[in-house]
Amino acid sequence: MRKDIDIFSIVKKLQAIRTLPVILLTITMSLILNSQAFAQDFGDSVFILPRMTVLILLLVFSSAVLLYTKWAKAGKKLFIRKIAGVDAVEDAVGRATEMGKPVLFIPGIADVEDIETIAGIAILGRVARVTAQYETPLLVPVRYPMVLAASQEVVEGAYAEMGKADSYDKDTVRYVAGEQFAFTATVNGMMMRERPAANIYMGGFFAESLLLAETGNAAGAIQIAGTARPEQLPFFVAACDFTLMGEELYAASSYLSKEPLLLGGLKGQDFVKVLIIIAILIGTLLVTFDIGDWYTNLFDVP
Amino acid sequence: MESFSFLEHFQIWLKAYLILSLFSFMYKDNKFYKLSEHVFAGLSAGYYVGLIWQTVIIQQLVNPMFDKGEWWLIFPGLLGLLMFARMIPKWSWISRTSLAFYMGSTAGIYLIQTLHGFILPQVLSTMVSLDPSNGFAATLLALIIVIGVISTLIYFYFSKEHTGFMGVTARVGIWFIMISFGAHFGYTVMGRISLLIGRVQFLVYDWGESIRQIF
Amino acid sequence: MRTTIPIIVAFLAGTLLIVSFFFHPETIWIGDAKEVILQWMTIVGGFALVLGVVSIVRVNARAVQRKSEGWFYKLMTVISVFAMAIPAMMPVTKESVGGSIFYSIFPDSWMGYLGTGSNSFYDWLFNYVDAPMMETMFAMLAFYIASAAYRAFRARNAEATLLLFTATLVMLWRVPMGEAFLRLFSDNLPGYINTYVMGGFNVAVQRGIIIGAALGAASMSLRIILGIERTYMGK
Amino acid sequence: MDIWEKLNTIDRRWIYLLMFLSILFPTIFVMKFPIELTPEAEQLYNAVEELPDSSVVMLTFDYYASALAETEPMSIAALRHMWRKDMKIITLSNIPLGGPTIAERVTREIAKEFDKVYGVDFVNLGYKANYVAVMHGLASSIESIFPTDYTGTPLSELPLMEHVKSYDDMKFIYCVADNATVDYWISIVNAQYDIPVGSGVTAVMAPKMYSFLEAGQLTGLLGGMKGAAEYEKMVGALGTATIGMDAQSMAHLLIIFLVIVGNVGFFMNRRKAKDAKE
Repeated sequence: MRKDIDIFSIVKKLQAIRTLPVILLTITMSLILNSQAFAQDFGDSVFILPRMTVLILLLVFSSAVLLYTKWAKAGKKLFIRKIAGVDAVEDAVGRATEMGKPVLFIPGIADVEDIETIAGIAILGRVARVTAQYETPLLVPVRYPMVLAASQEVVEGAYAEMGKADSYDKDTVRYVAGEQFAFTATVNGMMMRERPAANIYMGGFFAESLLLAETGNAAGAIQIAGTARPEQLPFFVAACDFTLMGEELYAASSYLSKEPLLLGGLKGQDFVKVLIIIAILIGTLLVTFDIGDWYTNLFDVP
Repeated sequence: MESFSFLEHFQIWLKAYLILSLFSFMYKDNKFYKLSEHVFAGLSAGYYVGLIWQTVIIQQLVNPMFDKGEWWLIFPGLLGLLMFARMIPKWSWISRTSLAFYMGSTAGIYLIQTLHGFILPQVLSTMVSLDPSNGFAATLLALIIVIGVISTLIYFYFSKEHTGFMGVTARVGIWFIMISFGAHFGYTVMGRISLLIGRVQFLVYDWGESIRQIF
Repeated sequence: MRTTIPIIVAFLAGTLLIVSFFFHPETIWIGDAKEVILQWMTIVGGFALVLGVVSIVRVNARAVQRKSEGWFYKLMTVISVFAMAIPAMMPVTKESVGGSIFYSIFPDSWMGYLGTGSNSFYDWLFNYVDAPMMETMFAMLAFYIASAAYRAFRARNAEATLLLFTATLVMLWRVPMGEAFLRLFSDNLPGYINTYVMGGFNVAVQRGIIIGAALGAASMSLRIILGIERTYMGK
Repeated sequence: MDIWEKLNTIDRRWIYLLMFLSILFPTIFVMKFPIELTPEAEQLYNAVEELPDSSVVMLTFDYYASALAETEPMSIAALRHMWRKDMKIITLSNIPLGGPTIAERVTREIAKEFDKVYGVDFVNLGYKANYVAVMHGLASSIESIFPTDYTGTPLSELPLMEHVKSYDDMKFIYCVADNATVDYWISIVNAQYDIPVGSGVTAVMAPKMYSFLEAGQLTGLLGGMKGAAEYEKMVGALGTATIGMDAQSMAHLLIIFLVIVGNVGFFMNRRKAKDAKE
């Protein structure tokens, strides 16, 4: 189990120096209060009032996630159903180990500006732990330098954590070309020459999804994909053995880690999903009886 | 068609060679593909270097700092330089600060964008009138949308096993998903083929013309 | 220290961006914070590129040094990186950074060919070598989509049959010849496909996935801001 | 091994060859099938048609060279349509590779047809990294994001830019894209700055766009080469999209044929396996 450092524990530590938060708060408040506009006319000219709905949604969402995380920390058992594709990830790595062949992992071809990439990198962390344990070779071609930096941190960390820091190869994660199809061409070549036994695609993918997946299929690898982009999902579904669809990609890293802290986020998400379904049903009813303008206006945020 | 200059002939033949060498991969991995692939990788990495150098480092950092006196850009500049600490194993943890800045900002942008730009408008537009007096067609469409959205959302509900009522709804969800994926696949076929048409049009019209002029 | 500072940085950057969304940029500085942070991100990201180049050059140069299999191709990669990058980074005019020194050594006639403008060497390489390869790789999808359809579209079970049936219907509808064929059954069929399949089923599922994925992304973002998810720091 | 088993395990290279031939053939022997219009393409056409003459619009070239076959005909048809109505066009690209160069080439080519002058009737802003920042920035001031145009001329020297300072001075954003930037034009620019956005996208992106279309976040949509061919038909100037539709038909038929053959083979094999069991 890792040491628990998150923003709350940091704040707790800071409370030892009680003055600091007070100072920070005072500075912020005085900056806001001193700004002319604020003094002249509080309200719509400073704060964008119609965006209140987003604030409410943000607060509801954050509290749901935080509450579940708190419960998880307190040791409450949280049930999460099986997600087929995620279980397959571990199996695929196992098979590669048996065959003595490498595992290919692509954390998407988007930059870290895309949250899908971060989800992919988080999953890479879990996969790297398994490959480190069995000393299975791991290939991680990436398309953006920022993704390179983050992926290297993750893989290096995973190897260190498994006590295999010595067998970590610095070029496990490598930058391959900047352009989408140059990247694809290189990875396709890699699949045909190094013949990985398992190809795992997790993150943001675009048109190259099928180019990669078909080549991987022709090379005879087990393939597991995950992306939140609805436009690429059909191709992964057609050409891969397992596909994590949309939200499942984000769920996968929490699910794989089995850490209660991360599962809390997943539960919070589910809670808000139920609220959304209820909101849709109420809205539909109100609109059907033509009395829903006040309600739909809440959702129409500039 | 007017006759091509030497440079134009060269460019057309170069293009044609590149097209054929990449296509040859579909038959089998081979030397021509390998060469094109490696050149391609190098060029595109170099392309980004040139691009970032001119549009980011020069235009957004160096010029504003020295010409306009925007000295505070020194901070992102330093944050960027911290990235290089990665190259020294002992100090590589320092670069995490820059990474964290990047990740934290991304997360901040996304949190708002997903809630404001995706969830609210999509939820809003799902609240459609089911009033039968709108006509059969409109009501049917509205029903498809409401049932489809809700069953898809339930398919992605992780906190319960898919049994009983949940199971039925999730199954409806997966049917909806399959129909949508089929539609999507079918629709996309067109796009992919048009790209190939573009290539074939080049080979037949441009390269063909060049061959005709030379021989 | 090694994790505390990054977590605080991520928290501050993320929260500032969220808070700034709720304020008018014209009237209060905090509303403007978004643009500043975005500019900073661009600059930090720009520096990271060096890491990428170092990685690609190191991986390939090592293979060349060892004369391992295929070293010639790896050498071509390294040469291509520099052939594209170096002329592009040179000063374009005497006024640009380092330009006055550069053009006192090299002839002024080089100006047009350096940098990234149209007519530059960089631009030519892009237009006649890089771009055709991009287009070709992309075009290969036509072949792959055909073979994927051949393998995957088998009526194995109810779900697969639905997939296959809709795909075929939509493929027919999207081309003139097929549309004429569909009209043999009913004149309204193409319209129905557009309205109910594309505008109904498709929209509903896309929307469901968009909402679900947005929730996932939001929860991921929240975890990053709060320092709960920090795999990217190697933890 | 009988024919059905062979069919099931056919080498994929035969499929590649058939595909190539099915496109080569109609490219050499042009046929021409009629093209029907879809309502979402008409919506886009009408949205542009209904704008007052000589209004300022933004046309984005958010696509890589790799998607030219689908997107370039859209840009060309859009330019022809807009200039026929004497509109002022501002182009930009959120794509580093290709976008700005393509914009430069295409606009200048079409400008010749209509005798339009650079700087007065159209301006190419070029590319600037980080599209999210660009999209937000254009709302307050174009000049802050693009101090100069693509070729390096300061905006203050271009007559058109004198009275075009931000989104407020534009009537419509016509976004031609082959990637996710269009999502941001919708979820940021349309959502926060309230300017109508219409788009022409590659076929692969079109289905997702329908949900934005339904939600009213998007005004009109062109999907892939067919969409481009439709726009060409409405504008009344035939281009490569229209010619390509024949090859498109052949290739679709081939794929449908393959799917049928594949399924017949699948069922024959399954029946045989059942017979063998009994």
